[in-house]
Amino acid sequence: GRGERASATTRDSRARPRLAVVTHGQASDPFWSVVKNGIDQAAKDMDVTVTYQAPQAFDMVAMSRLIDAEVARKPDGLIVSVPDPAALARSLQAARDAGIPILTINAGGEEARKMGALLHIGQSEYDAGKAGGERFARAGVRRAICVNHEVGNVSEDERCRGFLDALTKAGGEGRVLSVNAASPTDMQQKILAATTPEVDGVFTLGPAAARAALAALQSANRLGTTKLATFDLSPEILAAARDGQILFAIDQQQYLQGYLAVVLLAQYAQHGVLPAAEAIPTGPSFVTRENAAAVIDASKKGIR
Amino acid sequence: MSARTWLARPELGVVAAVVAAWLFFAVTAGDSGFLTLSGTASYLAIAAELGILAAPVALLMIAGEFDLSVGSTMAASGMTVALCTTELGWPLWGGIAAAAALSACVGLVNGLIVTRTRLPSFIVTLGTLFILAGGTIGTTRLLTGRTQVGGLEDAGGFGAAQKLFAGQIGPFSITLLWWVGLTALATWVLVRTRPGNWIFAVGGAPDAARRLGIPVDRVKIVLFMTTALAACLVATFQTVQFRGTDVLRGTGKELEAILAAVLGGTLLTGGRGSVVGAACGALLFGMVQQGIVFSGVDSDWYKVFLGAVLILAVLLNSSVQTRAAEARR
Amino acid sequence: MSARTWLARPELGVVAAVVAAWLFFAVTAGDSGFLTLSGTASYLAIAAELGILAAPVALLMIAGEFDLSVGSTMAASGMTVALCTTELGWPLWGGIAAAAALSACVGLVNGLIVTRTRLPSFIVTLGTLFILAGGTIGTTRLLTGRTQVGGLEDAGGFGAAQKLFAGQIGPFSITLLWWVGLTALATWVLVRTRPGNWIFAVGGAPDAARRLGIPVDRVKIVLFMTTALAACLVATFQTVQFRGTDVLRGTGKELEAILAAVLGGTLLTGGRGSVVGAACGALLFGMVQQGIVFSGVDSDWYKVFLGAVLILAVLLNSSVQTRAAEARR
Amino acid sequence: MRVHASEILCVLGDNGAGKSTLIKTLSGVHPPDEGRLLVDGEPVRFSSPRDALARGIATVYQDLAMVPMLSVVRNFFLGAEPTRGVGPLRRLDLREGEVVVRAELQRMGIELRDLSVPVSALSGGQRQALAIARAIHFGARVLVLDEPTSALGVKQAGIVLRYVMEARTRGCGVILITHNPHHAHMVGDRFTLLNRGRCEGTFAKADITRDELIRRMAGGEELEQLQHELRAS
Amino acid sequence: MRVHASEILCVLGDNGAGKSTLIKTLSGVHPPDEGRLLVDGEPVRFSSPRDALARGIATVYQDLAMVPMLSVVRNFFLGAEPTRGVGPLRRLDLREGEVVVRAELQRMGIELRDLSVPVSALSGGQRQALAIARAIHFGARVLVLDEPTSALGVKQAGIVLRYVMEARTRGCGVILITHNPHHAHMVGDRFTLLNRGRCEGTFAKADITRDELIRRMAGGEELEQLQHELRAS
Ligand SMILES: Nc1ncnc2c1ncn2[C@@H]1O[C@H](COP(=O)(O)OP(=O)(O)OP(=O)(O)O)[C@@H](O)[C@H]1O
Ligand SMILES: Nc1ncnc2c1ncn2[C@@H]1O[C@H](COP(=O)(O)OP(=O)(O)OP(=O)(O)O)[C@@H](O)[C@H]1O
Ligand SMILES: [Mg+2]
Ligand SMILES: [Mg+2]
Repeated sequence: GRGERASATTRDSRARPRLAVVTHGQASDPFWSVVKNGIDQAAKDMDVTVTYQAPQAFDMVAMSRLIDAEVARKPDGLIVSVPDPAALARSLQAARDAGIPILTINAGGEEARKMGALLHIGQSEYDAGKAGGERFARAGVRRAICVNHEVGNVSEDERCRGFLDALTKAGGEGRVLSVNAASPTDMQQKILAATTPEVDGVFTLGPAAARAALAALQSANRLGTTKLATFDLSPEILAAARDGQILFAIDQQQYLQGYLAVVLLAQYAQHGVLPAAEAIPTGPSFVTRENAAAVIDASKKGIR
Repeated sequence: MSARTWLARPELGVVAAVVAAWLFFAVTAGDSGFLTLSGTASYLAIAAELGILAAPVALLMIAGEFDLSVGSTMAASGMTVALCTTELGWPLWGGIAAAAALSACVGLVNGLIVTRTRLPSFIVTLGTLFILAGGTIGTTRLLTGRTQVGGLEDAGGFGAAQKLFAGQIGPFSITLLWWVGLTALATWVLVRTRPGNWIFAVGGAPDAARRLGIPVDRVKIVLFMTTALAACLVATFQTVQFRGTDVLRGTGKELEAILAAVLGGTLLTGGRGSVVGAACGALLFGMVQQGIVFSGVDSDWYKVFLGAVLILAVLLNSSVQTRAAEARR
Repeated sequence: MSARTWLARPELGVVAAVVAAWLFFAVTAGDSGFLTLSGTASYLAIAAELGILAAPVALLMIAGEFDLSVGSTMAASGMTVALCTTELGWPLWGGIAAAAALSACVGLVNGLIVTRTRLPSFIVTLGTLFILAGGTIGTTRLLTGRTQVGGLEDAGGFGAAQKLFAGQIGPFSITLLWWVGLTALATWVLVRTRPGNWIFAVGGAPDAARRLGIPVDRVKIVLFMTTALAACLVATFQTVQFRGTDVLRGTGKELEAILAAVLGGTLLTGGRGSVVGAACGALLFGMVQQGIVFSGVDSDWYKVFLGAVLILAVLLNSSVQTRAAEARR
Repeated sequence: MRVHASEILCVLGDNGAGKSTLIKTLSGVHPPDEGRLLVDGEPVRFSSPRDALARGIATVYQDLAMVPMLSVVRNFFLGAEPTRGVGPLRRLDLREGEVVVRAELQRMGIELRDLSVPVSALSGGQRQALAIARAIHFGARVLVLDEPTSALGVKQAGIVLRYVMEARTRGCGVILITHNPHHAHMVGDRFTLLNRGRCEGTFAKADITRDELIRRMAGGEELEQLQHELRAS
Repeated sequence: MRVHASEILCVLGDNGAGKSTLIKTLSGVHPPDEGRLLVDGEPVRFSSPRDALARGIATVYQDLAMVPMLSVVRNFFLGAEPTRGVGPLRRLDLREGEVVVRAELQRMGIELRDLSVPVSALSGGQRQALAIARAIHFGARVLVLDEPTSALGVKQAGIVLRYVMEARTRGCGVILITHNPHHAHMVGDRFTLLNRGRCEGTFAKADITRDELIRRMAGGEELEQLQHELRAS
């Protein structure tokens, strides 16, 4: 895939490059909201135009059509997340045929690079979930539930899969609980119902679900006894981590995924330079009682 | 009321379905907490919120209209409360008042467009659904750079609001009281007052209603506004209880509310229905949802059970009604 | 046809709305690729798939019933194709046949339950929506441990299937041809054959239809089956084109199809509608969806524009129809 | 065309002549394209049936304007419900209503066991009687009746005619549409003939004989020939 | 109760007596609770109106059984559409249909400019005439008419009665429900009286005079008193 690098150098004369971002995360998703903040900041810093598109639900067909539309608009670079390489292969191929350089963020990795992506910035959701499971096992959790608020979305599925695999390997067991992300009451009551006495760990995949899990454990008077951990950050979650109510929060610094992708692709579009790496891992990192307080401010600004 | 009148009530079927669902889960999930006080409180909490939405939605459906913007009105009003308090520093009550004003406007606009243009309310409110959902996302991101807003507990008046909107009575949520009160009120309005009579007429035979001098448009507009205000109330419950909100809040609630109303015997085409039925429909839906979790069904198969129990419940519902109709003859 | 007959057509309004939307985006997004061949192809591809769903959905709605299980039928049949070929090693055509058989059964069951029990189809098909969606997730997870299945290109017969279901004609997708053909067929059936006449009667006055000896139940069952088969066809397009599928494929398509039908002048209460109108509704929706992307609106505000353009389109639609009705007098 | 107080005006015309459409214009359902509507000599423009009702003009429509799923009592009082209590506690007084409806229906010769059944369970004639009873109950100044007796038995039809005349003696103006020339001639004071949307003249009762009226309604000699045929067979 | 070929049976009764319900049972809309239905002497059980139609029993219902949003032609042929072509190419023959409908309506004395307008745009009488024309066109062996003339003008009512008699001469059995004793006595061969759901006897035309019939339909002396009153006023 390095063949295009030389051809792209011809673009450096253009005044203001335009980059297109297409991801599978909806505008309403708190995780992707932070990615977008990184993108917007980088666009400002690098003085490039960036458009951000995402389907209204986890929908690979819609996403491929968004890529098609962006390719028709001929941007100077394309940043995509690739949760289903097979489904997006055709659209990515079209982008490559049109000579548009591609970076992948968040999801994609190896397979997308085979299809011609230059570089991947992000982390494997499976590995992150696995790291979380291992930490849970070390904390003595034997029976846990993984709260999935979007069954069928590959990122969430992979997180749970990694988590459960790690837990099982350590001799524990777990089950997936599916909840409705749009209703905190629903989430709280379902988590409450599923947290039977023998359950000693709850693992959520996002801050909203973590907030509902906190409320559920609080109402059952099990805040210290049942371990709670989550993916992704929010100020409330960090406060809870600082107070020891949450064991840890997995952070993949998705702000960097957006920021770095725009910076690197803008540099590449203007000057044809790119790091000589195949992937830049942005996570996982763990926020715990020790370092939570330091992160709260950044989270309030939508950076973590 | 005589036995004959009881048999004629449209709620009979859904009540039977509720009892059957309760028995079913008492048997299959009784030992995992479904029967405990806190288990009962947990499905009642879900049913209460849905029921508060379902009551005005049922009235609106009896009057022959839909409101698909209920869910995004919830998102918008919850976010209004949160943004007014955390970003503008207003006291909580100010935020709630602003949210109520906003949702009343949404209902008014829905009602005005539907009655003035005679467009199907399905489409009009789908339009407002999109506009409100998008507006909530856009505004929140613009002001905070995030999609979740928390920290409501620092706002003025939070303590009182928490008692009123998110308090507990023993293991039960205070929303239960609101639910019972609002259901009683809506039932009284529907069957015992003039506007209630008009609601039936507006949905059952709009032309006849207009010819008899009933202010058809006004009835519909008021109902749209009531529905939006109920959405605002439920959003307030959630925002106060969880001390914050996010832009997704309420997504899909419009369909759940319609489902509860239809389960309770309200006709999709208007002209017939009952608020008590809608409340039972909400109870049934909440109990089934929660009961499946209690019975420990693998979440991969969760929806299969939800669908199957739903169909069984309506089958029971309709067969009870048919029997009752036969017994009455 | 005379000018008077043209003015009487229910599609007039939606055609005007399509033209207006095209002009709007040609002006606002013309320089960013909306007018190019590939830009046109991109919204036509969306419209084609939606249109193929909207045609039978419109027929079903004219006959007075809804089908909310369209989306999850798509997920189930797409996954059937994928699992049969990748897990069982069947040739692709075998998988497609199995998916068609499955969806025909789904339609049959929907139709049988609705006609036998007289339950509202809204509830029945909501039940099958849940059951199918859950069943697809559960089965896929059980067999593969994942929610995505890919690798269809290795199945026997893939080349021929790809030509038929996912080929290109210049920049345009072959689904366009299917869309035009199926729309023409459905229109012909609706306005020029006996069953078409019956569809109108079944939705417009079911009691009268029954008294005149029309097999009301059979008409409805066949329409439910047709709708499910159309869902299967679209799922096949997508599965072949994207060489795999996931369990969420098709989610929400049922509402989009109903929206397209209503945009095209089909009554939600049954008895009136047009297939050509539904096709125009699908075109309008596809054009608006994709046009907003071309005009570079930030995704935070995407839905606001979608809702606003939708309401404007229906307003134009209805005002054109009112004018036409006046001009006719 | 005018109707005075204490007078019965019969509107006659072929099927599809535009009688029902005329009625709907009078009672505010359709706005008139042209022409003026005078009430008490002053021109009015009803923007809705509500305005007409407020002026004391009650109408029995040919399709009866009933809500099929509502009960008999509720239909009777629809739009003018009797209430009890004050302020926010104002509520329907259904018991009072039942008494009134039962009395009014009995006066029309209709006995109903249960007034809480939906109107859709009534026979065509019972429904019509209910609509007429309602109009008579609320028709303060002008009563407009579109084929009120079409589904009624001989007895009930007679009762309706008696009511119409009673209304006249009470000082009410009545506009009556009927296809029964016997009925028309029996009660009408003046007759307006309508044909394909245009008025073909108005006659006072003194100016037209019953047979002339029948001939006009039936389209002249055709009827005689028919009666002849019928007798012969 | 029986109807022979070439005979007109009139069913008479008060409003709400159960006439329409009886009719619906005969034509397969409701299954009978008790009693038997004999066609050509053999007991039948219609599970749907389709069965009745297949036996050549065509019905005009009191509510006409029309689809308001469909055109006149399509309503006329609903359930028995004329087609052209074979196999999968079989399609409606609307042009042929229009010719038939226009002819049938003209024979009823109804002129319609445009047969493609929806039935909801027709007047009450035009709609009724259409329903009758349809039944006559398709009624092969038994014709059941529930108050066919209620919304019709004198002329159209006469035409309908002539048709009824024509059907009799064609060998058809006719069951006619009407509230008009003049019409009933003019055409009926036998008369069945219904009261509150039970049959009160059947009379041949020879056994009952017209005045006796009117008295029975109107509930005895009340009518005389009424007519007296009406004359007096
Ligand atoms: N045999 C019966 N037993 C019990 N109830 C009956 C019977 N026949 C009719 N009814 C009831 O009587 C009511 C009126 O019946 P129906 O409509 O047949 O009256 P009708 O004779 O046609 O009156 P109209 O002349 O006013 O049209 C209906 O509610 C029906 O259910
Ligand atoms: N003044 C008019 N100008 C044009 N069209 C008219 C006029 N009046 C009525 N029409 C049309 O004639 C048709 C039948 O009218 P309407 O229902 O008033 O007839 P009617 O006299 O009540 O007949 P019936 O005695 O059969 O009930 C309607 O389609 C109506 O639109
Ligand atoms: Mg009329
Ligand atoms: Mg009758």
